[in-house]
Amino acid sequence: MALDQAVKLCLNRTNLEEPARLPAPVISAENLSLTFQTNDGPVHALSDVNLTIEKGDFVSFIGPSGCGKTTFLRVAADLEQPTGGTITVNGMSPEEARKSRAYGYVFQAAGLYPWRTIGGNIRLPLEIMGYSKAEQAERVSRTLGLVDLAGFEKKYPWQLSGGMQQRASIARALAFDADLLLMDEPFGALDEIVRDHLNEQLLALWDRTGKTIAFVTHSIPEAVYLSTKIVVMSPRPGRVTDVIESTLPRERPLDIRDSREFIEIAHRVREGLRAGHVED
Amino acid sequence: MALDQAVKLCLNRTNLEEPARLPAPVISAENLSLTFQTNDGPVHALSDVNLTIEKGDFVSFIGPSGCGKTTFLRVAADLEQPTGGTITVNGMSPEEARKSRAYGYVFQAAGLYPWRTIGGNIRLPLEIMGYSKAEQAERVSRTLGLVDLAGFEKKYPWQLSGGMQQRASIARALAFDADLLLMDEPFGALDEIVRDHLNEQLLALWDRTGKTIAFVTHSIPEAVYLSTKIVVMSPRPGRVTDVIESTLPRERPLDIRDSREFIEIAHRVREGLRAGHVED
Amino acid sequence: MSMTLIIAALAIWLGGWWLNARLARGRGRAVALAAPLLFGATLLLIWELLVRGLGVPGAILPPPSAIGVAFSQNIPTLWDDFVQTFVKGALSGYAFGCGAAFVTAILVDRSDFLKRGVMPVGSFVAALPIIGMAPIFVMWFGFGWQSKAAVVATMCFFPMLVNTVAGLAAADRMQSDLMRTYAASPWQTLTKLKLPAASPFIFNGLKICTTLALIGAIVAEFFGSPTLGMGFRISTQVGRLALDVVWAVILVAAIAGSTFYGVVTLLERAATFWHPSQRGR
Amino acid sequence: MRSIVPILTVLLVILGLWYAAAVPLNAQWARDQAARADTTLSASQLVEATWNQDRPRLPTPHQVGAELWKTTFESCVEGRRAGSIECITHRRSLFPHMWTTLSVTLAGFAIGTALGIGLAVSIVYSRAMDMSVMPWVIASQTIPILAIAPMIVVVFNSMGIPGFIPKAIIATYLSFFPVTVGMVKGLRAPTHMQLDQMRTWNASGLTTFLRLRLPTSMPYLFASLKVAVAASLVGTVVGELPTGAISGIGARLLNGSYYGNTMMIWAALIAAAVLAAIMIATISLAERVTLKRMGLAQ
Amino acid sequence: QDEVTLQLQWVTQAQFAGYYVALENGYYEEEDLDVTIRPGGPDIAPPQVLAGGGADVMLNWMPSALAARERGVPVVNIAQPFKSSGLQLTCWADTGIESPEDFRGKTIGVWFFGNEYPFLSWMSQLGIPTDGGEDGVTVLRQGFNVDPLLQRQADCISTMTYNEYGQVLDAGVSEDELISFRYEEQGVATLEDGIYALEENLEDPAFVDRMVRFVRASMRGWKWAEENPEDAAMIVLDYDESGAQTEAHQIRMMGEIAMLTAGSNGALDPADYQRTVDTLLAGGSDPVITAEPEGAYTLEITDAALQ
Ligand SMILES: Nc1ncnc2c1ncn2[C@@H]1O[C@H](COP(=O)(O)OP(=O)(O)OP(=O)(O)O)[C@@H](O)[C@H]1O
Ligand SMILES: Nc1ncnc2c1ncn2[C@@H]1O[C@H](COP(=O)(O)OP(=O)(O)OP(=O)(O)O)[C@@H](O)[C@H]1O
Ligand SMILES: Cc1ncc(C[n+]2csc(CCO)c2C)c(N)n1
Ligand SMILES: [Mg+2]
Ligand SMILES: [Mg+2]
Repeated sequence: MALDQAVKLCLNRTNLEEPARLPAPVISAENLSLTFQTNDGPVHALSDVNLTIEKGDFVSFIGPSGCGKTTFLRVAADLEQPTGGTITVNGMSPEEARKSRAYGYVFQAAGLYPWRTIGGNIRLPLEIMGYSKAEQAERVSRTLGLVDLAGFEKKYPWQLSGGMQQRASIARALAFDADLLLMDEPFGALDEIVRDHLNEQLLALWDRTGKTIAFVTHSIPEAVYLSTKIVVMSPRPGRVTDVIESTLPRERPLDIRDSREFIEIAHRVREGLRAGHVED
Repeated sequence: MALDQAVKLCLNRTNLEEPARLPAPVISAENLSLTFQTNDGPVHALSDVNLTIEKGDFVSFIGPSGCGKTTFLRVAADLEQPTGGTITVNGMSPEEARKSRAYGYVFQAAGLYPWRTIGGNIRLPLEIMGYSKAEQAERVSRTLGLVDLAGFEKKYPWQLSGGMQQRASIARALAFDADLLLMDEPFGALDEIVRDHLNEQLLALWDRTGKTIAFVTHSIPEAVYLSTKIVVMSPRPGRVTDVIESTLPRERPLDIRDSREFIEIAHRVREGLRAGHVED
Repeated sequence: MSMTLIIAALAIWLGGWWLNARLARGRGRAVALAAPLLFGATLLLIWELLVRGLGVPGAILPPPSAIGVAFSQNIPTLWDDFVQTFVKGALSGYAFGCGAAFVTAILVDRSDFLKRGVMPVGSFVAALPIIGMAPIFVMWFGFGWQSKAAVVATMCFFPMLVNTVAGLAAADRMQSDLMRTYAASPWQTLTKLKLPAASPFIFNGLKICTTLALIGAIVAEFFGSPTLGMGFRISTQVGRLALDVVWAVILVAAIAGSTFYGVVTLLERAATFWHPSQRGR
Repeated sequence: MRSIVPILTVLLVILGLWYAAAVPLNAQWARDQAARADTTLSASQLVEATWNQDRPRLPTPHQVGAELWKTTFESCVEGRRAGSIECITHRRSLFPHMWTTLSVTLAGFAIGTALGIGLAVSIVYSRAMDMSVMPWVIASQTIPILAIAPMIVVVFNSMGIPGFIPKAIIATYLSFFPVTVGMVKGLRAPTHMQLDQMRTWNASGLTTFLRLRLPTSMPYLFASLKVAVAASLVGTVVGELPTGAISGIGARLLNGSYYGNTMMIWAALIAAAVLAAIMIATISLAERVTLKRMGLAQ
Repeated sequence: QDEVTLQLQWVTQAQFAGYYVALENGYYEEEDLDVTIRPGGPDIAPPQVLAGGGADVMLNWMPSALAARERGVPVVNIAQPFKSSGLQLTCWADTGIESPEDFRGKTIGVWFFGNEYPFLSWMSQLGIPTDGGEDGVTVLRQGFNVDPLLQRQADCISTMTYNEYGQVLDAGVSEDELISFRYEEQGVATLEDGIYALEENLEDPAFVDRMVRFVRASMRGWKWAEENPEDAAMIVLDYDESGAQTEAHQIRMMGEIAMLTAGSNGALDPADYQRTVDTLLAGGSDPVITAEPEGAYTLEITDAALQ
C-alpha cells in the first residue's frame, strides 16, 4: 500500500511538472572535462564528455578501472567540480540540484555509519530532510523490505555481511523521494545469485516509479540486462567511446539473457571495451 | 629462458617423486567440520566436507557469500584448526605441509606490505625461505614478467591500481616453488577484460608447470573456464552440495566459452548454486 | 634474617609470575580482573619484604603496611584534601579545559585558515612544560583551587584540542560526501557525522587529560595553597618526615586517578562501541 | 608554505592578546605606585606603565625578549668574573642551563623509549604480561610522580647517586608510557591477513617481528616519540626543582619564582618551548626520512 | 683528606656564606677536610637526606630538626652559628594591623615544611584560631616569594630579615608602608640554621673528630664573612650555579646575616635551646613535638673545636 502511494506520488509529480519539463533532460553534459592536479602531474579523469540522459532512462556506465565512471557521477552529484565544459541536472547546475535534493547516491562501497543501526542509517537522510517521525518509520521498514533486509533494522553494520551492507546502502538511497538515482557499482560485492535477484528488483522498481537511473558496473551482462542505454568509456584521458541504445524491451525476465539480441548487444559492448583496452 | 628452466625443474621433480606419490592425493578431506564459537552462538562454517584433490587438478570453489570457501582453504593452509574430521595435504597434516612450505596462498585482498616495493613484496617469501640473493633477483623478475608487471619492480603498492596490486600478490605466491596454489578470489577486483587475460595466463601456467590449484571465485564463467573440477558449496552450515567434473579439454581458448559444453556446465553450476540459495 | 626476607621476596616474585602465566591462559572477566590484582599484590608483598629485609628507614620509604595504617588513621584529612584538590581543582579545571578545547576545535574545524594557523602553534604550545605556568597562575588566580583549576585547564587544553580537531577530520570522504548529497546543514553534519566519527579521538583526548589533570592540580599546590589539598599534604608531611602519610596521599591519588581514567574508559566504551578497537582484537 | 600567513596571523593575535592582558594584570601595581608618588595616571600613561614594570604580573613580550637576550648573550655583567669569556658559557647564560636540561631530557627519553618498546613487545607477545601489567602501566601514570620527585631525588641521593640519574628517572617515568601505549597499538597493527601470510611462509617469530610487526609499528612509534619527548622534558624540569635547583631550566623557573622575577620565569618557559620545538622537529624529520625510505610517506 | 658532605636547607645564597667562605679560602683544606656543599631547595628535607646517608651534616631550623627526631631520625645539634632568629611577619600597614591582636580576620602567608610550628605556637599563645573565620586568621601555604604580599593576596607574609624583607623593599615598597613583627621580639623565636649530625655517627670518635674540624673551619668562615661582607657575597655569587642571584641582593643579605650570627661563636646556648623547646611544646592542636626531647644537642663538638 505504502509503496503504491509512493508510486502515485511520483506519477502525480511527474504530471504536474510535465509542461515545464518537456525539453530539459535529467543530465546533460557538454564538453565536460575534469583534470586532477596530483604530485605526479595532471590526471585527465574526464575529457570532452558529451552525454544526455533523459527522464526515465536507465543508463549504465562501463569501462576499465580508472576511466572516470565514478568521477562522472561525482560531477553530476556536485561532489567534484568540472574543470571544463558544462553539466546540468534537471536543468539546474549540479549544486542547485544537490541543494534541492534531486538525487539519491549509492557509493562504490557501502559506507554505512558504524555508529548507527541499519535502520538508523536508512533513517539518516529522512531525519536530515525533515520527514516526520511516523513517515520515517514507515519508509525505513518499507525500503528494508525492498532489499530483503526486514528484521535487520536493529543490527549494526559490522554485524552484517558485505553484501547485506551493500543492500542497506541501496535502501538508504531509495528511502527518500529522489527522481534520479546515481549508483556506483552497487552490486560489486555480491555473488551472482544475489546479484541476479537484486537486478530484477531494481528493474521492477525503476519500471514502477519511472525514476531515472545512472548505474556504474564492471559486468557486461549486468549492464546489458538493466539498461536502456550503455555508455562505454575508456581511460587516459577518460572519455566516452561508445553509447549503445538498448533494443531490449522494458519488460525483461532473467532469461532474456539467453536471447540473440542480448548476446549481440553484449558483444558490441565487449568490443567497445576491448578497443579501450589496447594500451593496457 | 628462465621460465623454461623453472618448468623443467618442476617436471624433473615430478618425475623424481613419481614412485612415492602414486596413492596420495594433494588434498584429502574426510568429514571435515569447523565451527566458530562467536558471541552470537556457534557458526558452522564447514560441516562434513568430503573432498579429494588430485595432483594436477584445477579445482574451483563456488558458492554464496559465507558458505565456507575461504574457511576450507584456510584449514588446508593450517591457518584454522578443524573441529572435526581429518584433512591431509600431500599426505601430511596441514601443519607439516605448511612447515615444509608446500603451498602458496593468494589472499582474498591483495595485502601487499606498503613499506616494500612491488619487487620487495615478491622477494619477501624468498628472503624468509632463504633463497640466495641471485636466485631472489632472478625469480622476482621472472614472476613479475609472468603477471605483466615487468618495469614496476621499484614502485610502491599505492602507486599501482587495485588490479595491478592483485597481480603482484599472485606473483608473490608464484615466486617460490610450491606445487600447490591456494587462491582466494584472486581476480575479484579486476574488470572483465583484464580478468579474461589473467585467466588465460593462469591456465597457461598451470598447464606448463603441472601445479595443483585450488581456486575460489564468485563468477560461474570463470569457474567453468578454468577448472577441471568445480566444487559448489552452500551455507549455514557450509557444505559441499555438488562436485562437477569438467569435460572440457585441457587446452582452452577464450572462445570455448561460447561452446555448448561450456554453457551446459555453467548451467549445471548455476542450478547447483540456486539450490543452495533457497534460504536466502 | 634480612637475607631470608629478600630471598622470600624473590620467591614471591617468581611464584606470582608463574601463577599469572597460568591465569593468563584462562579467559573471561574473572581472569581479566584477577591477573592485575595478583600482580599488584605480589608487588606490594615484595615491597614490604624488601623494605624490611634491607632495613630501609621509614623516613625514606615506608612499607605498605605502614602506609595502610596511615591511610586508615587519616581518612577525614585525606577526604578533605581529596575534595580540595581533585573535586575542586582537577575536575573543574578538566571540565573547563576540555570544554573550551572542544568548542575551539569546532570553530577551528569550520575554518581552514584558523586550522592552518592554530594547529602548528597549538602543537608547539602543547609541548611546553605547562607546569612552569603554575607559579604564574598562583600569582594571578590566588592560593585557592582556582589557580589549580587554571593550571589543569591549560594543561588539558592543547592535547584535547589537537585530538578533537584530528577527530573532526576523521570522517572519511565517502561519509562526508554522503552528507553533501543530502544537502545537510553544517549543524546536521556536525551532530550526525562529525561528532560521532570524532568520538574515538575525543575520548583519547579525554583519557590523556585525566592523568594530566591530577598531576597538574597536585604540582600547582607546590607553589602555594591554602592549608589543605593533596599537594599541600605531600609537601608538608615530607617536611615532617611523615612518609607514611605522604604515601597514603599518593595512594589516594592513584585510586582517584585510576577511577577517573576507568570512568572515562567506560564512557568511551559506551559511546564508541561501534569502533573496531572496541570490538575485541 | 601556504600556512605561513595563518600562522603569523595567529601569532599576531596572541601577541595582541598578550599585550592587552598585561594592562589589567599589571594595572593595580601601576596605580599603587602612582598613589605612592601622589600622582594619577592618564590612560596612556597607565598602559605605558603596565608594559614596562620591573616586577610585572605579566611581563610583555618585549620584556621577555629583552630578558632572553640579556640572559643568553649579555649574561655576564655581575660577579667577580664579570665580563670574562668564561662566564658567558656559565651560570647566568641560559645556554648551559638549556644544555643541562636537554641532556637529562635526552637520557630520560632514550631510557624511556627503550623501556617503553621493551614493555610493548613483552605485552604483545605475552598474554600474562598483557593482562597483569597493562592495567598497572596505566595506574602508574595516575601516581603524581611529579609530587614525589623530591623523594626520588633524596632516595637516589642516599644511594650516592645525585643529580643526573634521578632526574633522568623522573623523565623516564613520564616518557615510557606514551611509547608503550603507542607501540602496543603499532605492534598489533598488522592485519590478520598479514599475520596469516607470514604463517603460510612458515616464518619464525623473529622474522615476523622484524619484517612485519616492526615496520607496521613505525608510524605509531614516531607519533608516540613526539609525545614522549615532550613528557620527558616536563619530567626533567620538575625533577630539577628539588635537586638543589642548581642548574637547568627548572632551576631558572624556581629561582625566578623565588625572587618574584616573572621575566626570568617567562624566559625559562620560552627556552623550554624552544627545546621542545627543536626535539620535536628533529623527530619529525627522522620520521619523514624513515617513512619516506619505507615508502610509507607519499 | 676526610670527606664531609654538607646538606644546605635552601638554594645557594649569603645565608650560607660562612661555609662557602671556608671552602673558598681553604679553611677546610687546612683542617684536612674535603667538603662538598649540596644546595637544598623547596621540598628537600635535609633530615631525610641525612637519614638516607646522602650527607654527613646538615643545616636545619631547630623545630624541623626536633620534629625529625620524634619521627625516628635522631639528629643532634652539634653547633649553632645563628644566635638569633631572622624570621618575622611583614604586613601592609594600611590593613590597620598594629599589634598581633589585629591579625584576627586577616590572611597570613606562612612557610610550612616544618617551619610553621613557631607561628602556630605563637597564635595558640595568643589564642587566635588558625582555621579562618571572623576572629581567626586564614593561613596560606606561602610559596617561595613575596608576591602574595605585593599582589595583596595576603595581608601579612613570613619574611626573613635578610632576604624576603629586602625583596619587598626592592619591589618599590617603602619601609613605612610596612609593619613587621619579629619572632624574636614576640618571644616566640626558635633557633634557626644549626649544624646537625646523626646520633649514631657521633658514637664514632673519628667522625666526631671530623665534625670538630668541620665546625672549627666553618666558624672561621663565618667570622671572616662577618668582617668582609662584600667579599663574602661575591664568593657566594661565584658558587651560585643557577646564575639567578644578584650582587646587590647578596651583599645586603650578608649584612643582615652578620647581625644574626653576631652573638654566636658556634656553640649552642642551652638557654636558647630551652626557649625553643618551650615555644614548640606550647604549640597548637597539632604539636610538632609532644615531649621534651632528650639528647637533641651536644656541646662536645663545639667545646673541642673552640678551646
Ligand atoms: N581525488 C583524486 N585525485 C587525483 N586523481 C583522482 C582522484 N579521483 C580520481 N582520480 C583519478 O581519476 C581517474 C578516474 O577515476 P575514477 O574513480 O572516476 O575511475 P572509475 O572509472 O570509477 O574506476 P573504478 O572502476 O576502479 O572505480 C583515475 O585515474 C583516478 O586515479
Ligand atoms: N574468525 C571467524 N570467527 C567467526 N566466524 C567466522 C570466522 N571466519 C569466518 N566465519 C564465518 O564462517 C562462515 C564462512 O566464512 P568464509 O569466510 O569461509 O566464507 P566465504 O565462503 O569465503 O565467503 P565470501 O565469499 O564472502 O568470501 C561465515 O558465516 C563467516 O561469518
Ligand atoms: C619548602 C621550604 N620552606 C621553607 C623553608 C625554610 N627556610 C629555610 S631557609 C629559607 C630561606 C630564607 O630566605 C627558608 C624559607 C625550607 N627550608 N623549605
Ligand atoms: Mg569507481
Ligand atoms: Mg571468502
